[in-house]
Amino acid sequence: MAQINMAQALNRALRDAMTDDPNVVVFGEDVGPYGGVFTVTDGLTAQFGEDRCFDSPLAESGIVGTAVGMAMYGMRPVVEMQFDAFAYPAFEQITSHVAKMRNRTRGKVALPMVIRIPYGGGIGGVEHHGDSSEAYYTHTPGLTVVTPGTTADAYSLLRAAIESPDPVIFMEPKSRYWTRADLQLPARTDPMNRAVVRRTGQDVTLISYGSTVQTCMETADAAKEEGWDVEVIDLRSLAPLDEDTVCASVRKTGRAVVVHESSVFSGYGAEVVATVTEKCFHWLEAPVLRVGGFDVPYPPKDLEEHQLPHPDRILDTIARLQWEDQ
Amino acid sequence: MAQINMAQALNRALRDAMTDDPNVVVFGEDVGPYGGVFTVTDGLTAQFGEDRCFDSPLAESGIVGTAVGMAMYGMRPVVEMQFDAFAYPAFEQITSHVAKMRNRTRGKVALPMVIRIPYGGGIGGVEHHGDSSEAYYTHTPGLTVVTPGTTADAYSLLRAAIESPDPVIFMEPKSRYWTRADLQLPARTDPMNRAVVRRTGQDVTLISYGSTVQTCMETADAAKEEGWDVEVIDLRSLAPLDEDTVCASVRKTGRAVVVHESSVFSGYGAEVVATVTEKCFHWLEAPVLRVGGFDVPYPPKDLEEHQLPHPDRILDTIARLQWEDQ
Amino acid sequence: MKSIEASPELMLPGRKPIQLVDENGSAVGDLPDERVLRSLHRGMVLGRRFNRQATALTKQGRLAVYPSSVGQEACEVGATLALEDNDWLFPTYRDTVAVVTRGVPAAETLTLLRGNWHSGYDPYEHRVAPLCTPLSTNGPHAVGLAHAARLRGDSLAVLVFMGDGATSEGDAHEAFNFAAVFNAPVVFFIQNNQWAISVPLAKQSKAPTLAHKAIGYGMPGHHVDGNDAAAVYTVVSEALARARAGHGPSIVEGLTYRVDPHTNSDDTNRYRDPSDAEPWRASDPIIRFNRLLGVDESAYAEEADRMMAELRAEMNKDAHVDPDELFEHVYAEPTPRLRTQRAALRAELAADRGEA
Amino acid sequence: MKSIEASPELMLPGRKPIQLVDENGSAVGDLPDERVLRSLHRGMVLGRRFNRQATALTKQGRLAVYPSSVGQEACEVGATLALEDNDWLFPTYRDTVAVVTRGVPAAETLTLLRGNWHSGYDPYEHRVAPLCTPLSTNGPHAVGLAHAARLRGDSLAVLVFMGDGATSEGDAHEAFNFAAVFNAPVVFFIQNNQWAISVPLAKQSKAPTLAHKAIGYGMPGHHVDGNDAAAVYTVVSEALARARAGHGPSIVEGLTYRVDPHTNSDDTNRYRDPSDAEPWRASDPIIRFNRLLGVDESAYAEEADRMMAELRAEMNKDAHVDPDELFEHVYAEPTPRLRTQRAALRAELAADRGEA
Ligand SMILES: Cc1ncc(C[n+]2csc(CCOP(=O)(O)OP(=O)(O)O)c2C)c(N)n1
Ligand SMILES: Cc1ncc(C[n+]2csc(CCOP(=O)(O)OP(=O)(O)O)c2C)c(N)n1
Ligand SMILES: [Mg+2]
Ligand SMILES: [Mg+2]
Repeated sequence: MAQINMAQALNRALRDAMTDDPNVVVFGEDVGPYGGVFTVTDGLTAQFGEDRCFDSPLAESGIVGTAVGMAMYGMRPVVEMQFDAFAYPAFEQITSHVAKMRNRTRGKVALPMVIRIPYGGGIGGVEHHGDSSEAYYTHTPGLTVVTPGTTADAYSLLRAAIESPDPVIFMEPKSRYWTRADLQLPARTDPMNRAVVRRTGQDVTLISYGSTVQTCMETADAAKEEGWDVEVIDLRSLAPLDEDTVCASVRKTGRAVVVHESSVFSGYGAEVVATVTEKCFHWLEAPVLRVGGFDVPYPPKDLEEHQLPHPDRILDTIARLQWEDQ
Repeated sequence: MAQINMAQALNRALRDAMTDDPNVVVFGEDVGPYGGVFTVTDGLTAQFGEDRCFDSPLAESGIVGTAVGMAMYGMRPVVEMQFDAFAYPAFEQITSHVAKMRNRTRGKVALPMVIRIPYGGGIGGVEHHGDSSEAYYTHTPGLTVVTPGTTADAYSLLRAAIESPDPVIFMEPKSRYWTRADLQLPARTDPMNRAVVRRTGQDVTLISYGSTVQTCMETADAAKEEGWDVEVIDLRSLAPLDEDTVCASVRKTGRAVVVHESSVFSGYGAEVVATVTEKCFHWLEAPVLRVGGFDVPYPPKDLEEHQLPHPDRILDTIARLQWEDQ
Repeated sequence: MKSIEASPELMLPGRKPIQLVDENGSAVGDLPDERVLRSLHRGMVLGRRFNRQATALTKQGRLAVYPSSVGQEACEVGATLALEDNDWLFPTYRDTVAVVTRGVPAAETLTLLRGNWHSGYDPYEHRVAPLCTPLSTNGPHAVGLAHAARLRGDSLAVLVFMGDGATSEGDAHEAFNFAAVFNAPVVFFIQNNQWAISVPLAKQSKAPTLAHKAIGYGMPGHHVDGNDAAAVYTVVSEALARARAGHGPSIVEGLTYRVDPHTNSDDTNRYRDPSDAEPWRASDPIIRFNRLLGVDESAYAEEADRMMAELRAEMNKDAHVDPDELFEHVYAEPTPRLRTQRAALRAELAADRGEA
Repeated sequence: MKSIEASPELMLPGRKPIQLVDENGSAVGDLPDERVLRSLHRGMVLGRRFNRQATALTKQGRLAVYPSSVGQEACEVGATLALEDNDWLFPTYRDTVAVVTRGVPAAETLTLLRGNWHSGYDPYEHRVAPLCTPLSTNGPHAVGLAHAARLRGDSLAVLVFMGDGATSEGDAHEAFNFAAVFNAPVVFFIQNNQWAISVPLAKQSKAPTLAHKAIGYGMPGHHVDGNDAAAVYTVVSEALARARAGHGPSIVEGLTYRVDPHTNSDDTNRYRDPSDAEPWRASDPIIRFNRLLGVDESAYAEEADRMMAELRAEMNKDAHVDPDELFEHVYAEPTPRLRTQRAALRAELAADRGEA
């Protein structure tokens, strides 16, 4: 088994997809010879040539819009937004075209394309380099939104996203790019639209995705000492949400906390709470709570430790789940 | 009392604000001599001159970005996005600058500006003319998001939004522009950040805003026949959310349904559900449910009757609130 | 001959709009052959009738809204007929006449504006993208399709329509620049009808002409009399040929005028004097061609009557859309949640019908 | 004299970049007066030292990241010194030398890059907007401020910096166009350092020069040797004066070179040959001025040493930010929810300190 990190797994996924399907093309800002600011596209131009992996002018709306046209012609473009906040210029193309093309043409025009967005904080970046923007996309019908929480999923989900007949927003937890795992690639994990139980437990379910899956696993370890047997779910797919897996767990444990980096207010966690509450109301011992970023713009480096969910804060929240009722 | 409609009330609010404060300027697409596609800026150029109300080139990011610069210089710009989906090109300016300027400058630079966005469907518009985009803004810390459900509030909330020291996203329910009310202006209603109980009831709380407040009022009438005494809350301010008013009601009734036009998945209603569930868990007889648009791109005219919440669908949802348990 | 890269001034448009047929219908330059002139004339006559018919349909409540291109038919038809079979067309909401000229059935073209679905035709059948409403967003799409074709080695060119107002949007700029940098086979046809709803060109741009934008991207810009179908056809044909031959994109600005209101629901009296339109009515592209060819609209009256009768018949049919369709096309397969929602709506409708 | 509107070709830049001092330090045009030349020289020397010092601070872990402008000091200093007191400056993340030249204390300028807060100075104090990271988004801000000033009748001009890469963004285009249409007193200074991270100018634009974009908006475009501080100063001064006098905006392109990596964490070997930088090192703006003025950097050594010592002292201080500040500036008044969150964080931190 080789030790590889998430950035390498993503790179390998692109490489394998490009090898398997000549319609897969990669482009964006600095993804060519440079290999991307996070090295995810490293070596692709050298291996596949300038026609398959290339730099574009610096304009995100242009990048996404161009990808739309290429997908209309039968290609499978995979584009990179350099950082989360730099996908915002492409918001109109994403919401008004990428998400809607199949529907507006009554199924005639499919857009099999992937928009890769490194997201989240924890890397000491300056402003606009730490946003968690997933909720903007999950609220947009027509988009599939996925994010890997593990290195193995990074490979597998990206392959699946590229193979999907629908456009996929692929959120990459940038603080986990360098997380290493023992992994023999190629290897596929579960289907793209399925959540996965990463750790089983009886007392409470932590529901998370992307960068905070690992945080929840650490929390589960720590929780043992407090006497809580914690189950951890990695959603993997945010839209659609795998309600069955989530609800099966919560019905078992009766308690749940949703954990993500993003600001809590009107964030994706609210959907998880609302769905779980609706579907599992009679099984709930306590309200489903959320742990996420404060409702503030993503803070500067020196303050980000406070913004990001950490095991202590999650444990404190678990402690609020009406245990005294039992 | 004069009979005036919501568009007229908004027009009057702009007029009065411009009269009271020479720093208030209005601009955007077709807001000058034309008076706006919904007549909201009718007559302002004639009354205040081209320097106070003017047409800009056709570019929403430019409009919002220009307003940022004007606000930095001490003006209070009020800009119009012609339709909901045409605010998307301005998304980067809104999320990365409008929402963040005060925070990034540690309070040194305030941006007292208003972005008016006619939103929602029900007017038989073609694609991109019926989006409900409020959730994109409510999830963005630094923005205040308000929407009037009544003609009186249209006037009062817009005045308050213009007077606010913070940037306000002002969502105008376009299907209600022509709703008439007996109204003597100027007249102020409740403070901008407060929700209002539009109708008191004992059995169940309908929580809504904008265009569907009226729908909920109609539902409440119809519910009487089914034996339900319905309380209706008009949120008015989506961000911040007036938890106190909402929770006081739900603690009383023990049941609630959130109603909005927007697609339900990952929408604003999820936040209301999550907040209410967390704060009122022990008072709830049933899960808080949501009635909203299906999770599809806003449909063409011929299908929009199915997409929009209507009293029957809300009644059906009320019926699902575990009444048998009582 | 100087290469255009070595002599950037060759990218600038000429001092005056290119004209081949003047207002009196006299040839003032090298005309395309007779066969082409006749199809331009025919297309414009049918296009005008289509415009009139569609506007009438709005009054009869059979169309929700119609943005007419009356007065702009030389642009709509001239540019579109310059396309070869393999080429693609990316229209805006106003370019229904172009779409019909390309061969899309009239009723299918109007689906969006009728309100039964968003887009009514199969884009692959006639190589016509859906009518595009968010301004200038079709620009990058056109570039992408053109670039994909070039990468595949397919010989084709792409024609994309934009209004004068749309050139102000960021996406127009990004499309121009991507096309130039990628050397993509695209022709940007800017239909300058001098109004963006109520906003006149002078409040939209201070450029000497919109074609002067081209040099800022390193491509040629042409300024054409947009009421002269022969000039539009010729200049766009050359630009498309250049693109197909691998020499890159161009901008062609057709100077014309929006004679009708923005749409049927617009009232021009709120922002322009009726006299503003007078000079443009006088330079009507059809009258010019009547004079040039010595035949008038009646030459195509029968064909037009037939086409309009067919269109009316189509539009008078009830266009019932199955509510299930709400959920069918959002993804390749409806998600579980969409299936649940579909079931709920079906149940609701069944109950309404008293079936529950 | 022909008016620029009547003769659009006057909006085009000249065939060669404007130069007043050549690579050998010889005057080849009308120079600004001696006092100005000396302040340009001084500013560049201090700026270079600041660049070097800031890069060193990243190695010492006192700065999170630094985008150096080594080699670009003639642009940074020349354009900024052209500003009058009332004028405003809108910099990008790379323009810390410009900001320092404008008078903002060095440590305050670096707050963003240090990571203790987003922006460290009061924009109103020196009339300098915050360093702007989202590319070209500062363009519309500059236009808005300029337009507001014009509406108020205040006489001032606004200088906004953009990189060559940033010109590709839609916001650059919208800013150019709004400025021209509003006749706003703005000068767009495009600092063309020929790279956008790893992407060379040739992949960014096919324009003959970036200054050729100006004519597409109906404003003048100037192309300047960006390593000649005298030329940059003179051309920007004239453009600002023109703007202040009510004659509208212009684009000035300064042709220079990014000698250092994009930021300290970038590795140029991944995308360019070290030899690429050689010609530009040879045309170093400071050496040129050393020769012109017959004095070298040592003339400002003492002042620079003092400034750098102060900066180091500031940067070595612990810059503790109260976590409460997370919540203080989001709105004029923290919302109830923010107050709750602040209280929760306070409690958490108190517990960590063992106070709970
Ligand atoms: C992004 C966007 N903003 C605003 C609108 C609303 N709108 C529809 S048509 C129009 C005017 C367009 O003018 P122009 O581009 O000149 O085209 P024309 O209508 O004259 O054909 C406007 C503002 C839109 N469709 N898209
Ligand atoms: C909207 C946006 N997209 C992407 C980025 C990431 N990014 C930061 S600097 C840079 C290159 C900018 O090049 P240029 O404008 O030439 O300025 P320079 O760095 O050379 O000074 C990129 C792509 C960004 N900051 N903003
Ligand atoms: Mg127009
Ligand atoms: Mg650069």
